[in-house]
Amino acid sequence: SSKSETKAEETTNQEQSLSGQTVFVYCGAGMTKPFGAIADAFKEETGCEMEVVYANAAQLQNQILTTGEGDLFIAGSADELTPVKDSVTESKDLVKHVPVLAVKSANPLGILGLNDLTKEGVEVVLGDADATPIGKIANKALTDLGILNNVNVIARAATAPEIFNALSVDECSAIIVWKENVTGSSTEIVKTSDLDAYVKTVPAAKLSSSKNTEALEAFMTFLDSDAAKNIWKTNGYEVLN
Amino acid sequence: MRKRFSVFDFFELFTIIITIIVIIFSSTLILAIVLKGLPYLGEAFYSEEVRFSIKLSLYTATISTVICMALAIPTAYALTRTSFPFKKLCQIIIELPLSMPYLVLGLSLLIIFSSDFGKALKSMGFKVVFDKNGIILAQTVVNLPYVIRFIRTAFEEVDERLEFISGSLGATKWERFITITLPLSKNAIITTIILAWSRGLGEFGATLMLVGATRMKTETLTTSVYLNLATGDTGASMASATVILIISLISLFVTNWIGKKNTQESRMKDVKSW
Amino acid sequence: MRKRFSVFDFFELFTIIITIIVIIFSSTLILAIVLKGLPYLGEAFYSEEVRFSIKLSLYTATISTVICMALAIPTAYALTRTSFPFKKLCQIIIELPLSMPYLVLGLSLLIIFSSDFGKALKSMGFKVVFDKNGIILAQTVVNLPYVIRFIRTAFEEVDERLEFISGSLGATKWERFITITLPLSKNAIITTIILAWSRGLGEFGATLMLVGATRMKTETLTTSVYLNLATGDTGASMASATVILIISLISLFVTNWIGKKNTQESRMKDVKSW
Amino acid sequence: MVNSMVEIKKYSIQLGKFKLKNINLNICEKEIFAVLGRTGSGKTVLLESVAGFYRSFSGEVTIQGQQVIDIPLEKREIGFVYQDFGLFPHMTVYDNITYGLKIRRKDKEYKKKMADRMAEILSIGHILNQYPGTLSGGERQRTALARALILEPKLLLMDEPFSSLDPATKETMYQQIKKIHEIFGCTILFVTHDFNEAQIMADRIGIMVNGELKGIRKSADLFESYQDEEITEFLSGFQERRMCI
Amino acid sequence: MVNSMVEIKKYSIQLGKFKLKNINLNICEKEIFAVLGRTGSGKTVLLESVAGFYRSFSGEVTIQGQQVIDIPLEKREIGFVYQDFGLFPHMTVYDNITYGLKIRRKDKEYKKKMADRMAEILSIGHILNQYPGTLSGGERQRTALARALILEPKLLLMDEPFSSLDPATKETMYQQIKKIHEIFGCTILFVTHDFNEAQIMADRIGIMVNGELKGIRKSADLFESYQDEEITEFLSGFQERRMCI
Ligand SMILES: Nc1ncnc2c1ncn2[C@@H]1O[C@H](COP(=O)(O)OP(=O)(O)OP(=O)(O)O)[C@@H](O)[C@H]1O
Ligand SMILES: Nc1ncnc2c1ncn2[C@@H]1O[C@H](COP(=O)(O)OP(=O)(O)OP(=O)(O)O)[C@@H](O)[C@H]1O
Ligand code: MOO
Ligand SMILES: [Mg+2]
Ligand SMILES: [Mg+2]
Repeated sequence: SSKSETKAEETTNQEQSLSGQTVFVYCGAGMTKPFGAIADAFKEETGCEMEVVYANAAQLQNQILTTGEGDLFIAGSADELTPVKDSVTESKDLVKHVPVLAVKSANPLGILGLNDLTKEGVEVVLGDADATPIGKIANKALTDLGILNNVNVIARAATAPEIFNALSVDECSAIIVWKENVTGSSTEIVKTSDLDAYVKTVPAAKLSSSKNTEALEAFMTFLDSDAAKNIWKTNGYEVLN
Repeated sequence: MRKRFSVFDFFELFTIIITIIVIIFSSTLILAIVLKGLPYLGEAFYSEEVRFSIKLSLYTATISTVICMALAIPTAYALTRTSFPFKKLCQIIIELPLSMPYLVLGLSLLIIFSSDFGKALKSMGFKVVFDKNGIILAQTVVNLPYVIRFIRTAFEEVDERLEFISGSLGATKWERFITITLPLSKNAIITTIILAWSRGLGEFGATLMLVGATRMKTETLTTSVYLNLATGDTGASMASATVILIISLISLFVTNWIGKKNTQESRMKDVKSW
Repeated sequence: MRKRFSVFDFFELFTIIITIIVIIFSSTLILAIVLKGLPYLGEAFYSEEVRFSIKLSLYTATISTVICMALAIPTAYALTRTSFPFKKLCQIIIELPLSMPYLVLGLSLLIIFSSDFGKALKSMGFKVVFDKNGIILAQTVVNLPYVIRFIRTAFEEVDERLEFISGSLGATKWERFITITLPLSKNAIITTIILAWSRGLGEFGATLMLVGATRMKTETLTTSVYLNLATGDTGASMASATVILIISLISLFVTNWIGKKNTQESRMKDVKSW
Repeated sequence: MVNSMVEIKKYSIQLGKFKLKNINLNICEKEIFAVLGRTGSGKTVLLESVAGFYRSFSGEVTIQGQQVIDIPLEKREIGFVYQDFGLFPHMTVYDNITYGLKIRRKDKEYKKKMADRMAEILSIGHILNQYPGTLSGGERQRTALARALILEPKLLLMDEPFSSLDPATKETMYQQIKKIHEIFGCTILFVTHDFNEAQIMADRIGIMVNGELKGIRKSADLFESYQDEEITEFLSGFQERRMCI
Repeated sequence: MVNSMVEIKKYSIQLGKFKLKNINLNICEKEIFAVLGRTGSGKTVLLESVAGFYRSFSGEVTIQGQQVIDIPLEKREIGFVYQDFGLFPHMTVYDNITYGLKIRRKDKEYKKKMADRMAEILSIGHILNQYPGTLSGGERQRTALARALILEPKLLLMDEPFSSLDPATKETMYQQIKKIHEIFGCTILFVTHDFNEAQIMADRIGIMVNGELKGIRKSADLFESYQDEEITEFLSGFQERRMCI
């Protein structure tokens, strides 16, 4: 630990400018891990305090609208900015948010693409079509293929992790969920290009309530750094250029 | 000498002030919801989805309360009136889930009922995961530890001597229980039923985890609140919340009326506030 | 004639069977959590973040329980022992939030404390939104209706004649309350404290809405469970849940020991199970 | 010799600092037995013991040859009038009195008939709809009596059953209980502080002194001379007064 | 005439079907007044009325010239021995007895001293650590007495205060209460079913008949002839027996 202390001292010496300042960020609960790491890295580099509120998108939107506080909103998909568009001054895309089709490992039902979801005996769990971005995507994709009504959707869940849970405890045979949700050895992602058209981006949206331009700009710059991009990558996200 | 002593002494005044603070706070809380929900309320009542979820909420909360009581009353009896080995330990195991986040209880249920045991149940026609039954189960599991704890406390307060006397007049244990123990803990039981039912109406952590939120299938009022909030439709969400408030209001009126103290039971009725 | 009558009659047997079912179910529930969490538990205890959230959880749950009791006891007293206009109505207003989804209560708090009133409070140094204080407030609001209801029920069960007698021996209302009413509702109050504290530990719906979850600042054990679950890190999540279980276990042991019935108070101690 | 109803053999029990010591007593069928004794001497504990209230004792108590604690409580068929009445607070006087009949699934008319009969015997007809909390002391006592008597038990245990009554009412009660005793043929074991009452009612009398049951004899012989000083002392107060009247 | 302690004027109250009718009574300072009467005739209600227990009545009750219900309960300084004792179940006998002293912030030694004195007077020294639930009837009664007496109240209301005691203990109690009465100089209003007790203890006696207080007279004259038939009837039972002894 003495090593890291000296390191910390060095960085303090380099850029003392932001210490004592705070950036207040709303971040989708699904991105707790990568964004937490990025925030820590930024704090270490600049001494700037990072206050990150994690919650699901809807809660964050409510908090933004009701409190009129905060500097930055990291949402699971650019669509999530619509309800708060009046509070957003500018936004930029960070990483890709990739929807995937996932099945039990070894793919016992031989599901190779979205069209196979209509097969006899395939039970699917999706997100709620209004309340979750991933549910909206699934509906859009299946509707575009014209098969939504032929798919046996046994349940709709309210959050992405719940969708994944349904598959991992073997309560259904296929799900459509974000790529980073699929973890562990009991499930696998189907290699198909069916969902490529529906890839979303994770935006970082500056909020009009921000009063802390200097620190916020510094953080926005940091988000473009290799350090930040590497953190996204190690957590299974595809970085945009 | 003060002739007409003020009716309120300082302590009483203090309690009333606290009460007024609590009431103001409570009303503000309620108003914040109702004001947002009211404009959408009419719309909500016409929506088939809302009507469906009202029915589902009432149905599941009622059934889960009944199940809760059916399990809790015998358990509380066994814990207070019989002796069996490791009783204290059993009691602690039963009460341990008290502080579990509902989300975790839901996940735990999901794990249990997705196991082979759950699969077997399902093939026997008792579906839990993603099903109405699951809502009932989730509400039951969430409430059971409290309900047992409160009924146990109530039973402990009942004078066991009266039960002995009842027994010596010929009542079996079952009859003693029905004619003495239960009526003497009536108030606590009514309060507990209100708790269980209200929590059933309001619970969503465990429910969402176990059965998800499929519109018009497993959508309770509370899920509807949650989904509408997630959609950004705060108005509709608060309308659903207002519906819950209205249901709650009605049920409180009814239970207040049932739980009214029998003032005929003592000479004290006339005597309040000396 | 049957000489040694079996100790268990049918009714008793029935209650014990139900109890066993409840215990098995409860253990399974707990095991499902603990088995998932155990491998990560050591890791969790070493993590500074988990240690922080343990402290924060204990701190907020304790403070909110204290506040709850401090508000509920006077309110319950006023509702049962004093007379003021519209008492029944006040009571219903206070208990109305019982069935509100915690999420809605959280949103309601968010609305109230983001208003000018909240802004004013904040400028006076009392920050609620996105702050520790908010956690305490959310837990308090979530628990208060129950706590008041239960304490009210307990006070109603106390024999008012003993209070009159105490008064005629010279005790003021405050002294009557402290020496008679409160000790005679001791068990119910202990149970209510356990409820409030446990719910404080486990609550996250309202908390998340009002203060979100900022790591190392407003992250309680329960929010940690939630965040880890949302990230898909079930192991870490269950480890936090297991920590809650351990805390809960300890507190149940302690309170069981405090709430032990004073068997010296009657001749019945020797007499169980006729 | 007639059949024995209650047999107490070498019965001892410890409750806190108090000890009931080596009680030996045989009460025959249809006998009326009175227990006298100073307050706190153990009279109530003795009655409770006969009813099988306690479990950790030595010696034995049998009713009609059966160990009382081996009989399930609900089959003991003992009428017990408790010193503090033990009425059910949530039931009216009528429901209290007919409780045993309700348990025995008697029909409404029968219950009504019996309750009215009891109410007449004990003059409590006017309070049948009141709750115990509103009753006067004497009314409570007679309700407790009625609740025990209505079942026509073979064995009746009464703990100071007339202590809250005025002399006039008491007199009537003595007559009524004697009548009931004759009709039902029940055995009665009762505690009293009233020597006169003991002599009027009982066939035999025992005196409880510090947890020991002493000087059991025919009630007519109550004031005959005793070997035991404690008994003499206990009785003396009353005797003196009796003489000076 | 000496100062009056309790004045009851045209007092009436209705409780359920029962009525206490037009009570008029004047009790002087230091007087001992006994109320006799049939069970259920309203004696307890009368005592409760003097203590200011009820609020909806007509007429008035004053203590030392003050309307009793205008005095806050805790300032009334009335010692009340309840018919059913009303002990605090969660406190030991010692704590029950010293309750009033604790409320008055007396120090430990004073409490101990007074409790020991009371315990001696009432012979309850051996049960000071027991809880009321474990006491015998007579022990409860004396605990209730001790709790009221320890405050040396100006006015002592006692509802059948010796009913659960054996004759020997009763005799002692009479002496002790008389002694206490002399020392403290308190006024006593008490209910009893024991004519002998009333005559020994009281200066004057009143008889409660169906809610009316009748035939108030010097206790020595209790058995003088009455105009009222009901009183004659009430007293007759006892008189007969008294004659035949
Ligand atoms: N559980 C107990 N713990 C301690 N002492 C007890 C307990 N139960 C009874 N006693 C004591 O046993 C003694 C006898 O009690 P019991 O009730 O039999 O007296 P009693 O003869 O009926 O007196 P009384 O005429 O006053 O009713 C009393 O001194 C009482 O305090
Ligand atoms: N709240 C009430 N409702 C109905 N009846 C009542 C109520 N309170 C008292 N009574 C009746 O008033 C009558 C007088 O009661 P009280 O207790 O004064 O009798 P008492 O003279 O003390 O009799 P005892 O000698 O038996 O104690 C009783 O018949 C009682 O049932
Ligand atoms: O993390 Mo999200 O924005 O709730 O999908
Ligand atoms: Mg006794
Ligand atoms: Mg009376």
